[in-house]
Amino acid sequence: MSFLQHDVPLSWYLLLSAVLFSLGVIGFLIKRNLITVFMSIELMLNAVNLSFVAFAYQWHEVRGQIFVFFVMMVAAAEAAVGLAIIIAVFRARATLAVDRIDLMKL
Amino acid sequence: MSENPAAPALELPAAERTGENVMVLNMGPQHPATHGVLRLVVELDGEVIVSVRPEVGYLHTGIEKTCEAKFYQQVVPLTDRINYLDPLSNNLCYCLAVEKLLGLEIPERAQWIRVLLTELSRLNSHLIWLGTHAMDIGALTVFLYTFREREEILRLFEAVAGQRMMTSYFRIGGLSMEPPLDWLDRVQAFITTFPEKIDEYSNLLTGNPIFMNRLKGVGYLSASDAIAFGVTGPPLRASGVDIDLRRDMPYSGYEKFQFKVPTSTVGDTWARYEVRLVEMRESTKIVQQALDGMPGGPVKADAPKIVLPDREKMKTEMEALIHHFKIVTEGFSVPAGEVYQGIECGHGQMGYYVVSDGTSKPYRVHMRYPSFATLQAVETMCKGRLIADLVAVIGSIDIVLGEIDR
Amino acid sequence: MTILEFFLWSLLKVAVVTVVMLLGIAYTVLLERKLVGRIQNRWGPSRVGPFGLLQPLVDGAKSFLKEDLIPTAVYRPIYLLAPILSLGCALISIAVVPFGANMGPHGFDLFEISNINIGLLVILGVTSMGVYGIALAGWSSNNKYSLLGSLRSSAQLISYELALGLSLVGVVLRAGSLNLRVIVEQQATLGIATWNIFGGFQFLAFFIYLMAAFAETNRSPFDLPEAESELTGGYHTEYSSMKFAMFFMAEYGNMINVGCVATLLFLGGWTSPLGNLMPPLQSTLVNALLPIFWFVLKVFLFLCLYVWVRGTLPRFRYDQLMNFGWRFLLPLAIVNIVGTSLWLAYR
Amino acid sequence: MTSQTPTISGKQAVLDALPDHPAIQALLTWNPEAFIDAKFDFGELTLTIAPTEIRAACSAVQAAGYNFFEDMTAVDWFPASPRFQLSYHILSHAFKERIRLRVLLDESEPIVDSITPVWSGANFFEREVFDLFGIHFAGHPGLRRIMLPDDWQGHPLRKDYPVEGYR
Amino acid sequence: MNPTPYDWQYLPLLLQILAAFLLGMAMVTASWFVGRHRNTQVKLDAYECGIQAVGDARGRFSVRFYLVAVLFILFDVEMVFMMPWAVIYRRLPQITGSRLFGFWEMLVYLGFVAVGLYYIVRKGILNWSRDKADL
Amino acid sequence: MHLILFFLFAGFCLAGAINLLLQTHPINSALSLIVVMTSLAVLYLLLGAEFLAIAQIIVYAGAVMVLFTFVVMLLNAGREERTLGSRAASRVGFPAVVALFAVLSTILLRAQGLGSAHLGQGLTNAPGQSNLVLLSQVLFHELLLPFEVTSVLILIAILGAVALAHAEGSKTGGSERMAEK
Repeated sequence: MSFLQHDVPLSWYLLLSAVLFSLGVIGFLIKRNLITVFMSIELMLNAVNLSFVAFAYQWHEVRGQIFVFFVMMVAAAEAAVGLAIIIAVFRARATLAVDRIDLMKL
Repeated sequence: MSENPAAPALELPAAERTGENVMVLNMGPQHPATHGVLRLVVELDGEVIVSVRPEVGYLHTGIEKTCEAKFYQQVVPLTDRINYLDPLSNNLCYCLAVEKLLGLEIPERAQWIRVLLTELSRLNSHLIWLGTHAMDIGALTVFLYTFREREEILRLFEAVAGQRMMTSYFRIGGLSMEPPLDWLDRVQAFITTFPEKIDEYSNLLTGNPIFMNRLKGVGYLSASDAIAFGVTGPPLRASGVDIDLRRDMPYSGYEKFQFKVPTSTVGDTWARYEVRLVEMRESTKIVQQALDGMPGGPVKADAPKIVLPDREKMKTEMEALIHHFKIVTEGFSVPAGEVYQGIECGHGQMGYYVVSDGTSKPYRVHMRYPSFATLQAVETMCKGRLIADLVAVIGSIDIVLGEIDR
Repeated sequence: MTILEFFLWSLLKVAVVTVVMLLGIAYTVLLERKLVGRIQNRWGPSRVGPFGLLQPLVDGAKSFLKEDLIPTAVYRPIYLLAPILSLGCALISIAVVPFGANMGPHGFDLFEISNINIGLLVILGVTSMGVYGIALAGWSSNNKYSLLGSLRSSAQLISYELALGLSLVGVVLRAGSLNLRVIVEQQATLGIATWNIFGGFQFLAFFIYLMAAFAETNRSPFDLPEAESELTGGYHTEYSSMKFAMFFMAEYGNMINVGCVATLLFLGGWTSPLGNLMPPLQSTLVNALLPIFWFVLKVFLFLCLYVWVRGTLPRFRYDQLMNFGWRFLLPLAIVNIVGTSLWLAYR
Repeated sequence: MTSQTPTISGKQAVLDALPDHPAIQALLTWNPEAFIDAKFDFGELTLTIAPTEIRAACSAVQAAGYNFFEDMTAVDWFPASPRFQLSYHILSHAFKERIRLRVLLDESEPIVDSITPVWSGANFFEREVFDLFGIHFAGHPGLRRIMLPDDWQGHPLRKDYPVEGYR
Repeated sequence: MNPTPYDWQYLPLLLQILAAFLLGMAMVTASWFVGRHRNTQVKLDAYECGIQAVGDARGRFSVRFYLVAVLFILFDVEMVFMMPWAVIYRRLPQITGSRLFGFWEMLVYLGFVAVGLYYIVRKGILNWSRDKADL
Repeated sequence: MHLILFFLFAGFCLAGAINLLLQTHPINSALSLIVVMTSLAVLYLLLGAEFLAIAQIIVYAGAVMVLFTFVVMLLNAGREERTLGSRAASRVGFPAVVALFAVLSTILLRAQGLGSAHLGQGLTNAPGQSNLVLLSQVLFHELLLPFEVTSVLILIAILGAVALAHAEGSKTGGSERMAEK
């Protein structure tokens, strides 16, 4: 039953966070749909949040968690506005493909 | 046979016409709120109605054509099937039209019983309207309460005609037979308690803020629009046009009865609801008056060549037997001519246009039914409103597909 | 107690509670049919078994035996996922609901699956996940009625979730904890006089909660998503057999959940109306079972309220519903929070 | 016991019997030429109008107070000529009275002006007559079959329509 | 004996979640295998009141639904913020020394949110029946 | 126990993230992201942040992703064409990502002083005590200003989202262009 008592090195959490972040970046680069690109950004945010929580655990510091809380809140606001922009873009271009949205002008 | 060159293809939905973002939704024929097999092609912008196009004909049975192959008397059972919620009004209207052609005088007792039964039939129709309308709005319970009273009315019909819905009780020249002995007492018992029942429905609905909010200001129809579309009956009166054929062009002895014709000037679904509720109370009064002043005498006109003899007579008198035989096998011939008889049924003005060529079968029978015309006003009432209002409007104009498709 | 024992005990609790919950769902359906039947001058189910008691079981069997249609136009994976999500979310909330005093040996909670400090938030979280079942069901069905129904329904659910959540803040303010056990025990001191609904001056919150809960569970008068007179079946138009039954079960499961939460937060949970004033009884068994009786009774009465309302009221129109939620309930909930906090500060 | 109301037929006879009738007055002032015939029978007034003028005639009686279009239909007098008769029933809310406008149509040219510009409620009625009799209405906003499927053959209410359908 | 560690309490919750979803999956699978399959094309068509469906149902929809969702997440965040505040509220006077500290801080917070709500209502976002939905 | 749970949910997390990239239909991607977020919530729980875990579920999985789902439904976003991105992205982006990841992992794996996570250990080192109270104390006392500022942020987000999505002015132009397509 020794595996039940095993601890997890904190670096593993951080590694997971790094992997998720990299996946987010890759998604940001390869996805062609504006919505999915946005989702990749959310993935990156989440990855960073994980490392915050991990560090908060390491240093017994509740502010790390509070920071994650604020990040969540900002992410919510960002999603609201970001998706509104996507809708506005879609309205103007009738497409969500990133390649076709290459003009700044709506 | 001639093709119809003028018939265009189905109209394109507005979405394809204008390129706007419109969703085309089929409501019906298999839809719980369309009271039968009405099909509405609704164009929606979000939940807002852009246009409503009624498509009818799913219940078309060719009754008008069938009538041409029947003896005059045999048409009566067909009429029951048209507005199956108000069967006796159909019977009455047809009988009155043919009697007009024949120039028959109907005994007073028969007239009074006809009025009584027609008013019960109107109550029946209004009860179903109230129940289904409330159910469309989401009030389930009222539906079952109204059906409880409707059941009583149907029992009364059954007692008098042997049939609950397809009564065929009126005959050309009177009634098919004298009602059973205690029947009038049963009607009295029913009609005494009925106003309380109306109060009961009213308690559940009239003061209910949700119900009020669903109906008030919805499905507005102006008086001029109502007249232009040929809307009749409660919807017309709710729009402020004070016309009721029972009072204004009386038939079957309605001039002897005292009743009020409720009107409203608002013209929305709530006004229609209120008008019908008052109409139910007024019908109750008419039934009461008919019971109170019920005259005696025969229930059939004295026209042996047209009216079937009583069973007793037919079995004892040679002449009656011969008449019976001739009426049943050959029918009776009706003088040539054309008549239009309009009456006020539960839904509005019903009219029978009977053309005779002098033989024993009608040359042409055409029925004017209120729902057919009223349906045309749906789009005007619903445009720019929400889809939920469409349901309220359909409920409030009280359509019966049997009478639209015939 | 080792973790293995704990695990096995938990498994047992989960199994028992889930079975009880499923039975509860089945018999809530029966309760509704019987009660609405009585309201409407009918009998309700009365043929299968005594008083129709076996009806739910037969219905369940029937749902399984019905033809399982997957229309060709649907987006299959999500179409199949949606009912699982719906029913799943309906069955989770019960895990944090305590339905009896803590009686277990070794501090083990016999009458609650998991006693956690953020129980209330877990319920809110699970509710917020329930939206997916409905939204995805309608979207994947590729049917206009379904889509309309699901969009309506999801918008309704999320709108009323706010009012629901904010109405609970008053209770949390009073209790100072998100642990449901703490919230209940805090109400137990003087019985009915200290229940949150009366003693805690949370009547307004209870009213908001009640409205929001009716809307959250898609019940009359907020049953627009399945307003059969407008949208035929709403979001589950394209679902048949057990998949349909799962949405149905989810609805009733949510009714029970909402009833449980109302009981815990406003009606004193498992405590009797006399609360701690009632002298403890001698028998351990009675002491263990009496709280369950009170709890079940309160939930039962709450469910009866549901049915009664359904038998009485018509349904809102969509815009009225949204207005009611946003313009009336939400500000009211904020007012309640401000009022409660002010009152607590000066008490 | 039967009683017949007196029948007055012929335009002149009706004019003599009912000189002040508002509908007759309106039609006379409108266009006496197009007002072909009249009949008073069973207490109902029937006014025959020339086929080309029905829309204008409707406007005329509408202006005279016959404000409510109640019904319209057709009768097929098959071997006879003119074959089709269109009957418009128009009600006056003010006079509490109904008149019938009648139009006779030849088989060779079963087309008549639509009265939907006067009463939009005539829409369905005209579609029904078109559907069942094959009479066309010029100027109708959407003349297509209403009762029968769009691909139906023939017009069932015509007297020469085989009752068992086309084989 | 010692009470069980607090974090163990999450284990049964996890089990319950697992059980709920397994049950759901089992039901879907079982009904697929138990139920009969006599499909015909007509049965498998999308339901549209007996008429062949016109167009794709997944048409674009009123943007109003999106706006409701936006408002929801913003207010949801607010609600989540409020929960810890409510938990600590009765202890805040001890911490801060001010009786109304917690009250005022939330009142300011709510004030901003209320301004947002007022703006939404004034802007007519929630008027479903008034104007035609855009997009 | 911690190990098992970590591997299980880290696995879910990674699987979800990879699935997010592989799926072509946005709704599938959104569902994968929901899986990632719920798994992350469990990981937060393992790290003793129970309030954050449930906030993650309520805010991220229950609200933000609902918004995403709504937008996917609203715009009826179909499958995307599978391209490999712009050339600049693949030439510069991928090496950069790989480099970034390599650097990060090297640092993280070699870093000294990082402890290991033990189940049930909260921030206070006192097992059983919720960190909710601690968190609230800091949040509503010491971090008062950031907290109030978030409400301003919410307000601005409301204004922005409404202005962007509800723009009536762009309506005609948009639908015309849509009609052209």
